[in-house]
Amino acid sequence: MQYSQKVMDHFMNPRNVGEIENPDGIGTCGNPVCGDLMTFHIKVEPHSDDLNAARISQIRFKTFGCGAAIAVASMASEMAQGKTLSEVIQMSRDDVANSLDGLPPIKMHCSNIGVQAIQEAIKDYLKRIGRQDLAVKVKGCPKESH
Amino acid sequence: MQYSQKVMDHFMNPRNVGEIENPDGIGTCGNPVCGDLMTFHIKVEPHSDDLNAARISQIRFKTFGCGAAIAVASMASEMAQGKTLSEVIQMSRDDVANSLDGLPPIKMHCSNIGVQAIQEAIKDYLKRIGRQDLAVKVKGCPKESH
Amino acid sequence: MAREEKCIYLDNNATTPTDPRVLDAMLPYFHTMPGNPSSIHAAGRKARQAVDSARGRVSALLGCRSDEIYFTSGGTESDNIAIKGTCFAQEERKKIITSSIEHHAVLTVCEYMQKFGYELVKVPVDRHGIVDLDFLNRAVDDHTLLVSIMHANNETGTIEPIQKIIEITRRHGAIFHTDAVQTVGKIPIDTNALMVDMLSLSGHKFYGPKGIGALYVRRGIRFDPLAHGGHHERSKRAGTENVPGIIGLGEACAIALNEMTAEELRLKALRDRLWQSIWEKIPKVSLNGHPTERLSGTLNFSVEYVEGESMLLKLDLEGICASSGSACTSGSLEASHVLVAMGIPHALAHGSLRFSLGRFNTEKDTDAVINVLPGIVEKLREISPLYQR
Amino acid sequence: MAREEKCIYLDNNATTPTDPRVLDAMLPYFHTMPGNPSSIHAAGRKARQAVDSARGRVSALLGCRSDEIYFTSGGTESDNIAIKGTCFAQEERKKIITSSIEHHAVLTVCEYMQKFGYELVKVPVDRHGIVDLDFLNRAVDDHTLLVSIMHANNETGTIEPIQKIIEITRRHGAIFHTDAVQTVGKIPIDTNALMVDMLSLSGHKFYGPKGIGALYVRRGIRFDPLAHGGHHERSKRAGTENVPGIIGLGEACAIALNEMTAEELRLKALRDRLWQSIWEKIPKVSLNGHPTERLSGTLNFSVEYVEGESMLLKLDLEGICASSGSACTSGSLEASHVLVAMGIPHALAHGSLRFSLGRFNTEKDTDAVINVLPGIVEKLREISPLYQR
Ligand SMILES: Cc1ncc(COP(=O)(O)O)c(C=O)c1O
Ligand SMILES: Cc1ncc(COP(=O)(O)O)c(C=O)c1O
Repeated sequence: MQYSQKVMDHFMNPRNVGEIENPDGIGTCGNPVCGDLMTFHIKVEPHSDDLNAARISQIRFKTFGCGAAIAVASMASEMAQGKTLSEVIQMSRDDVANSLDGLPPIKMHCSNIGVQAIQEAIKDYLKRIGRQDLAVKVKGCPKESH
Repeated sequence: MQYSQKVMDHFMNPRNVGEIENPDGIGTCGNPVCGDLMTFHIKVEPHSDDLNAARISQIRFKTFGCGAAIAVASMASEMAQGKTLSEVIQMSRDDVANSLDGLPPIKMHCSNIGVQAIQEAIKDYLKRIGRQDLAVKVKGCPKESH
Repeated sequence: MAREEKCIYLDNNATTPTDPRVLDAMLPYFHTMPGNPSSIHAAGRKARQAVDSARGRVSALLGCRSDEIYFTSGGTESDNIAIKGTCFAQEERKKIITSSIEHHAVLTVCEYMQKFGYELVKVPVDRHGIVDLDFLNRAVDDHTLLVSIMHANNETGTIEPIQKIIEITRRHGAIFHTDAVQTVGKIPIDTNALMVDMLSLSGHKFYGPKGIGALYVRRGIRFDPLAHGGHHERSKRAGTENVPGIIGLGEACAIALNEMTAEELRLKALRDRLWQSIWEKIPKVSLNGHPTERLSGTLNFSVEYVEGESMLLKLDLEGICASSGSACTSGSLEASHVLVAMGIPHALAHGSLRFSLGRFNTEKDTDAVINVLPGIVEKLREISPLYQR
Repeated sequence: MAREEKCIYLDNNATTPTDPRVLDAMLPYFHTMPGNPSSIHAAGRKARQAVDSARGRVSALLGCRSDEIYFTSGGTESDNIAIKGTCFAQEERKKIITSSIEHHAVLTVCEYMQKFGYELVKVPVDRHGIVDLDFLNRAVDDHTLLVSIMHANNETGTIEPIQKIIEITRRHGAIFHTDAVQTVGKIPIDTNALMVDMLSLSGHKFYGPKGIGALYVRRGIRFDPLAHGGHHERSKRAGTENVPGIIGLGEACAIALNEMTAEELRLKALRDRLWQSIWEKIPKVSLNGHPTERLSGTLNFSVEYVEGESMLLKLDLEGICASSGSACTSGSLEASHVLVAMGIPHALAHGSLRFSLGRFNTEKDTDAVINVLPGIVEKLREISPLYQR
């Protein structure tokens, strides 16, 4: 198993670790088979239901998981930070993996659940502001990984 | 393949090599599968048909064959030299192998045809002196090795 | 990284460094004495003698005859020969029994044999990893060809009660094979007293070279070769003999025979001291494996709330080489089948660490672990969503 | 014996001395870098990198992709995987074709597969040992799973026209495997240009260590593993990698790639000069093998009226190591099946000698043969009943 230098950097110095007091959304995604679990807290500004206007103003994560999982969560948090919700909803696992200069093949479908966990937080935000209708359209975490 | 020192000694310095002019008997035995072939010439004294009286007074051999075959022929010739015909008829392949401090297993049934070749020479002698009846009783060379 | 250069190697169950004495014994057989043992000339005879004498040293360690030892390329090949060879050599019995905690070199082979019509039963284990003898007793019957149960487990070090297993097996005339890859050279084995039928070993697990192993087969037990070809190894394992490897294996056996007893005690003290310190300094850790019936160099435990690979990576950056039952460290996607079979919850299986100590480890090495591990665990727990202070 | 100590080694087709450069490359991987390539820590990663780079060096020699190379324990195992693995991976085609002059590592395996319902056809050869292409053409059909024909023969050095053989094979969609144990590292091989499907090689035949080999398998060709277990070698060959052996094989390949062309010419000159002298000094000798399509280091000839082993023993006592097709030098009771298949009479097959020259031989070595062989033959002919002066 070879990790890229980027993966090792994010594993060693994970960005945005922690929780947020009074978050606007909380998302969790985990793969019980792999034993990876991620929780994201987000703050959204402005508190809009316009996905092109609302941005992730603050993001924090916690991860139980292997080196790849920690690096994925850290990288995904960095990528989401400051982006509009619609931009984050369009982010893919591959975007994160590519930004990390690749992940070992076996980690791709397993530890690479960072984007999904953030999208879960967005879903949670949308529900909290009463836009259940929008929330259901966001993919979020795959069924087997809740 | 490990040969004993005795085998190597007889292989290096084979005793009684050659042929006899006007022999009293000639015997050949060979195993085509192994590619071993031996020819013995003997002189018998006295020229008796009493197997307990007649002795091998001179013996010479030639061998086409591997190290074991050459050593077997040499050792068998030494063992037969001076013995009565009845003693030689009772000699076995194992006697020769034992005198050589053993032969590799694979050589036992193949290259170890010295005694048989000498017995063939005795058969020949008995025929020459008109004792066909005695000749047939001597075992000599096994069928497949003629 | 400079740190990597002098890594503290605590992964001796994965593979051991070759003992320098073993390497020294091997060296002449590379260039100076190149003979093929099948050749009849001086070079060949020398190689043959060396191989024969190494075979004698292996059999001395196992208490068997030297013509009961077949050299192979390692533990996996030995396991494969034992299982496939026994199956292909007969047609009467069609049932194989193994345990749920075997190494893949046994498990996968047994599963493959189902393709050839063999029924497979896996005996479960208790929470310490000891096979369920009652279950085994009910499973073995007159259709059972082979029972293959490991001597000690590579992950936990738990030693199986093979004496009792053999008694059960023999009652039904089944053949008993044991994968002793983790025990040979570490604890005494007497094949004759045990009445084991087949036993696998691997050189690189006890300071011999990689790429060499052996299979013990009691006289009279029939098996088909795995690799056919020339008449090597009494026509049971074809291929030009790995002469330097065989010499190395012989030397490793001779050293083990000499030093095993003292070494076992030394390792046990070292390991128990390590566990004691870990247990004192890190809350929420639990031992995996049998508390006493266990290889003296093996320490496997779970750290709650953190995952094994991330601990390994941080240890690695501190220059410490260890291993884990985390899924992320295996080629598969699942956590250690051994820990799971022992009933250890998935999260704890994922959070397991294994330190396996060996001949070249000293207190300095275990001290290094004690110095860095608590901090590593603390850091990872801080970012773990499962952890509540 | 002092003489034995510095034997003149002319048996390089049986096995070669490991090149000191190869041994040097291997040494660090015994004790200093002990890692198991499956481990994720620094020691493991280093071993993995070394294995990967060695794989690249093997594939560079063969002109293939590195993921088409599977490391094995030697030529015999490679042959076994190729043949058994291809058979067990499918159920449609039930016919195997090979030649009558294959090494036992191919012949015996093909014969064993008859036990599993496979039909076996052996293609005959002409007096130079070249396979009968017409016969082959008639034998290959749409039921043919596999054609396995060696690249060059170990006894005579005769090189088979595999380009043509492959053309015939492909017409019927059969898989083509070649045992290239005697050619890899000695003559150029381009697996891609040849469109060969599987190819076996063995380290110790070209100055690599014993106990390591490889199987080339073109991408897309399916085969079952011979040894099951862990996920090593892309799940196709289980067992902890023989890291030092693999490094040694890689180094042997790199050296061969560099030096092959010049070495081939040097050996050919050395060999032809040897044969010229033997032919002039000893009456009634005849060359075995193809006069030109032959490995440049191999000289096999028959000496009338004398048997091969006895010549070998006498050469051995003079400190010269060679080999023979005599039955007495094999584990079996029959003379070389290769020479017999070429139509050479039994007596001449029994009287064959093989000198196989290699990297470490010089004119001094062949001169020694020329000095002693005529006298040896003369002495043995004197005691031969077949010889009439
Ligand atoms: C218990 C056990 N069996 C079998 C094996 C396989 O041995 P090898 O890798 O030498 O083939 C190992 C180690 O890998 C092992 O620990
Ligand atoms: C042509 C050929 N094939 C296969 C082999 C077997 O190789 P190994 O002995 O390395 O298994 C040999 C040599 O022994 C050989 O010469």
